[in-house]
Amino acid sequence: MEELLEILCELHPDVDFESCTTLIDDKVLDSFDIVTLVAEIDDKFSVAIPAGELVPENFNSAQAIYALIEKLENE
Amino acid sequence: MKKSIVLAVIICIMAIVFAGCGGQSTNTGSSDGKNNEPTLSFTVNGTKVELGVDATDILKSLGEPKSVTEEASCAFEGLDKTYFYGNFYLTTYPNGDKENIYSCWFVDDSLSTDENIYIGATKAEVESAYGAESFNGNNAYVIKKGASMLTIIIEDDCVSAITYDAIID
Amino acid sequence: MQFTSISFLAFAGLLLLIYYIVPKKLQWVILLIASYIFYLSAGLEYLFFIVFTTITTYIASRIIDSRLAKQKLYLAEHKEELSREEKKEYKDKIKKKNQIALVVYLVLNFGVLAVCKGLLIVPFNQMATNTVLGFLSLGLPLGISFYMFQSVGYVVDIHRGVVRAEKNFFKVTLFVSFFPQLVQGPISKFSQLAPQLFSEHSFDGKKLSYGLQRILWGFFKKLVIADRIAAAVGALKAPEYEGMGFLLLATFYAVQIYADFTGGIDVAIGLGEAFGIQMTENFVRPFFSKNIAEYWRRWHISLGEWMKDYIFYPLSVSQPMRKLSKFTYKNMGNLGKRIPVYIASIITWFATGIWHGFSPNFIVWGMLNCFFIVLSEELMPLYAKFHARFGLKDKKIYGLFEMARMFTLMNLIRISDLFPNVSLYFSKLLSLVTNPDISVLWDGRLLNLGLTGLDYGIIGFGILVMLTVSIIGEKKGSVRDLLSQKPAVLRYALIIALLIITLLVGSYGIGYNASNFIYNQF
Amino acid sequence: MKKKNVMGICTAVCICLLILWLLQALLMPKYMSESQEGALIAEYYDEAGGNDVIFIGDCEVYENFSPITLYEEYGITSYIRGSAQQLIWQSYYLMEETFKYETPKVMVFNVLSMKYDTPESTGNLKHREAYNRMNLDGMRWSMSKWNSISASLTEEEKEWGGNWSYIFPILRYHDRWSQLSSEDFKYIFKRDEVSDNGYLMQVNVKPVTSEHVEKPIADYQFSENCWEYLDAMKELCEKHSTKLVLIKAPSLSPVWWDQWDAQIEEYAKKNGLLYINFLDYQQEIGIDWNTDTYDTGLHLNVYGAEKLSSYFGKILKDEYDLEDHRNNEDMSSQWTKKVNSYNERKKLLEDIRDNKN
Repeated sequence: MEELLEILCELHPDVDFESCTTLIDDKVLDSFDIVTLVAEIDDKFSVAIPAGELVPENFNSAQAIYALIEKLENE
Repeated sequence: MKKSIVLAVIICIMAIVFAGCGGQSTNTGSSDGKNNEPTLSFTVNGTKVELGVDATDILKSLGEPKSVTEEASCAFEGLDKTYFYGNFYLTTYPNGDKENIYSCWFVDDSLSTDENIYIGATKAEVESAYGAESFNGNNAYVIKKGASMLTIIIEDDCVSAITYDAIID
Repeated sequence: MQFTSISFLAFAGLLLLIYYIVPKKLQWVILLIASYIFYLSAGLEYLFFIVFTTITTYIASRIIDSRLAKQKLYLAEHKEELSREEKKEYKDKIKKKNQIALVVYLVLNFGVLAVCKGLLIVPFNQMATNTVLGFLSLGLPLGISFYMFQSVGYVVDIHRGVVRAEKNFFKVTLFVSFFPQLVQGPISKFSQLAPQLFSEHSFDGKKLSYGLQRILWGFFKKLVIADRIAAAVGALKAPEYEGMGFLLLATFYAVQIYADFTGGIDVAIGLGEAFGIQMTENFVRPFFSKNIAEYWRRWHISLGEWMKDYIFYPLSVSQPMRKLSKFTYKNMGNLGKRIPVYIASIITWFATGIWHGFSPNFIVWGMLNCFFIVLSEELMPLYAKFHARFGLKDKKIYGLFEMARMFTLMNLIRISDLFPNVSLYFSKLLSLVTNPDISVLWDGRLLNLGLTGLDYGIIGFGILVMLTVSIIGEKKGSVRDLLSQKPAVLRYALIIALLIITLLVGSYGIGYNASNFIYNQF
Repeated sequence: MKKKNVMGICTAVCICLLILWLLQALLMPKYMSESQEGALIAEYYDEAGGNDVIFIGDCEVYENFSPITLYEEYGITSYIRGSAQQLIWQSYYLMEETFKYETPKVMVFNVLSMKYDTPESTGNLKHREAYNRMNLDGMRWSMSKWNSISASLTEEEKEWGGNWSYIFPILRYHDRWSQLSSEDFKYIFKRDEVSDNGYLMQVNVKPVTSEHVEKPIADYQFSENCWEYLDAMKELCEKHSTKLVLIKAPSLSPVWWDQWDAQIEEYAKKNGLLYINFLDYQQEIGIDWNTDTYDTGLHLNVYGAEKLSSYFGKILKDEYDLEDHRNNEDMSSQWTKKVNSYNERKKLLEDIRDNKN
């Protein structure tokens, strides 16, 4: 989870990722950020997130992203 | 891993390359001008009379007409004018403050078309000049060129009338 | 059948009546019949295409969906005895089969589109194209890009397991051909539109009045503003207008396109609302955006979403792109992180440009947009430093400056729509500097663009009305909600006023192109 | 609450319709001072009834015949249902509508419109649309009006609203809001009479300068479409046991070819109808082309019309022994008023003409 937060902070240092739950809805993360994020997750967690999963529910909060990673890991 | 996803996406793009349709309906009404293909014309002692064009200088070079009459349909006054020059008639229609040539027709055999067909010429001469396909199957040859039309009326095997018309939409 | 034609109004009115009389179970059937009546009014020869797309969509969706269902069942039964690898391998097998079905579906649909555009054949044999085109006697079928994209989105969603396939063939037909969105979109997602399309709608006065108000608002923008200023846009395209004349063209075109496109969408969405169906918004006051990314989140949203979901994302998470990003991460450091995204973005914008029209100027349009998006992304840190020092960020003036800058930039990019000859477009852009020709504003040339002083006044009034409504909308949310809280008398007065203005002042009907019409001589 | 706002909506809708109706009345052209031909059709309805002869046709009837002269000299009561460039189907449906109001003894139809088989064949389509409005807007609503509209629409009109713009004329005239004049406000509901029983008086004199000529055409046959409407008129009159008289007014333009004349003559003989081509009787009528026309021979002025009417009145009287209404009281009181207003108008127009030049 920490690793994930580290990646997110690198993208947007000024955002408090622990608490924020509307990353997509409030347009904190735009499509560019998501793609970079997916690439970094692929690099660090070696988990390939398919395009179908790039929906707001999965990316609205750090916890949601982490849950997605875990789901894909043990699939 | 998922080679075919990429394949699908590439096809998607390739297909969109062909999709090409304007989403926004832009009716900017860009009229790329009338079809400016030249129209039919004939020459009378040196003056080239062209159909559908501005008549001012043609009328000037034709000189004084023998008579001018105004034809108006019911509610409008002084619209189409008919000029008589002795061996042919010429009518004009108003176009803004100017007037354009609308139609011409010969009265006698002193004038002939550019393909030198004159009143009294034989049907065969007409056919050789304009080809059989322009025959309307009844009693006239109709030749179209640009926004104009030449009608050669045949009566018992020889030309009885020659008329030029401008086609205005 | 044009949205702004009287027969369309009569058609919609009658349909509304039947819709709320007929038993609720049949409501979606009525919509389906109406959609096909609407479609047939555009011409019989186009029927082939929409039916073809509907059938292929239905078949593809059922095949892919049934395989996924079988897969889920199979995995559930043999949950214990299968190891993870076996499960993965089984799933990959199914996925492979589905992908082939998806590819076949895409090639079939877009292949047919290519034939109708006559592009595939042109390189091989000119005569063949003419015969085929002659035979099909086609321009582009009505709304093909909208219903095709919507269908593709549906099938891909099923492939991704996001949505389950609709079993009833006619319900799928309705989803593909729902008539309000046929002409200009919006491109809807199955999960958002379908439930509303097939559910039962009891008569709701509020929804109906909201819908009608929005339709009227669409008509006002289209007839009073868009169609009136169209004459000036056409005239300003002439070669002699450079510099300020060109800037005027860009601005007039912006007004026309905004009023025409959002007006059309208002009519479509308003119609949907009248039937109790809420379609996605396609515009959210785009001219208030401060940067280009925000602009493309407010202008033609449904197309942007479609391109993002079905081109940009699949592209950027695809296999080769992953390899590329691994490579660039290693030896280009920070910049390397953004290369793959920029490549994906370029391809997507290339596709969006082509979607607008298969000619060079639309490709240039796409690339310009992409360039400025990437530029603003790269300049982000620079802006941050600038704002840290000057702290203008939250000042109102700066916000207005940003909006003005964005408005002008997008106008100058959008105007490329009107210049198929790209070099002419760029020379015109250059002329802003080389030949400003500011005098066009006051030397009377404005009056021989086909618009009288009165017309300019009306357009000005129209823009003012649009601006006030947008500002209220931006600040207080839905204008119609606000209006519904006001006393009824005021609301009715406003609606009647808008109706009368649109009816009287709208530029429609025969009076508008009869130059020396008798009554003008009165 | 529900009932109250339903009430609110209804009143709002009624107010809106009322405003739109008022605006439409205001925006419709009034034809009181210019293009007076546009007002002719609507004037008939208050005068309907008691006419022995009804004239149907275009400007060749409403400019060349004077019902007042027919009454003064022969006691024949007549009305001209003419309008600008009235096409043959419009004439037929107008005749059909007239029979709903009265059954004249004689219907007189001017056959010039046989030369136009479609709206487009009249040449200038902008004017054609204007003529359609003049012919149709004045008619009261009936099946005849609906059929006449559908038969008359030009391609352009079909594209821009078609029948709708006749059902709701505001759709057509909405852009006149910026051209309204005092006339529009003064005549919003009532209209003055511009004609005398359908005759649009012209007092100016503009002699014929030279002979009117038109280019020869290849095919002089009238179109099937026109023959069908002529047949329909014949049957319609037979049904109401009214005599149909075909005439060709003595206007010198547009040219009335002999081949056309022959076809009508043959048709009249075959169907036992009276056909008079007044062009052949110019001397008998006594037309003097230096004094009796206001536009170099295209139409007669009031002096020519009176001569033509007295000539034609005699034929009508002898042929169909029409009753002389001058001696029955109820008729004559009404008609003396018409004669007086005719003379007043004549005097007024002559004064305007004389002190103008």
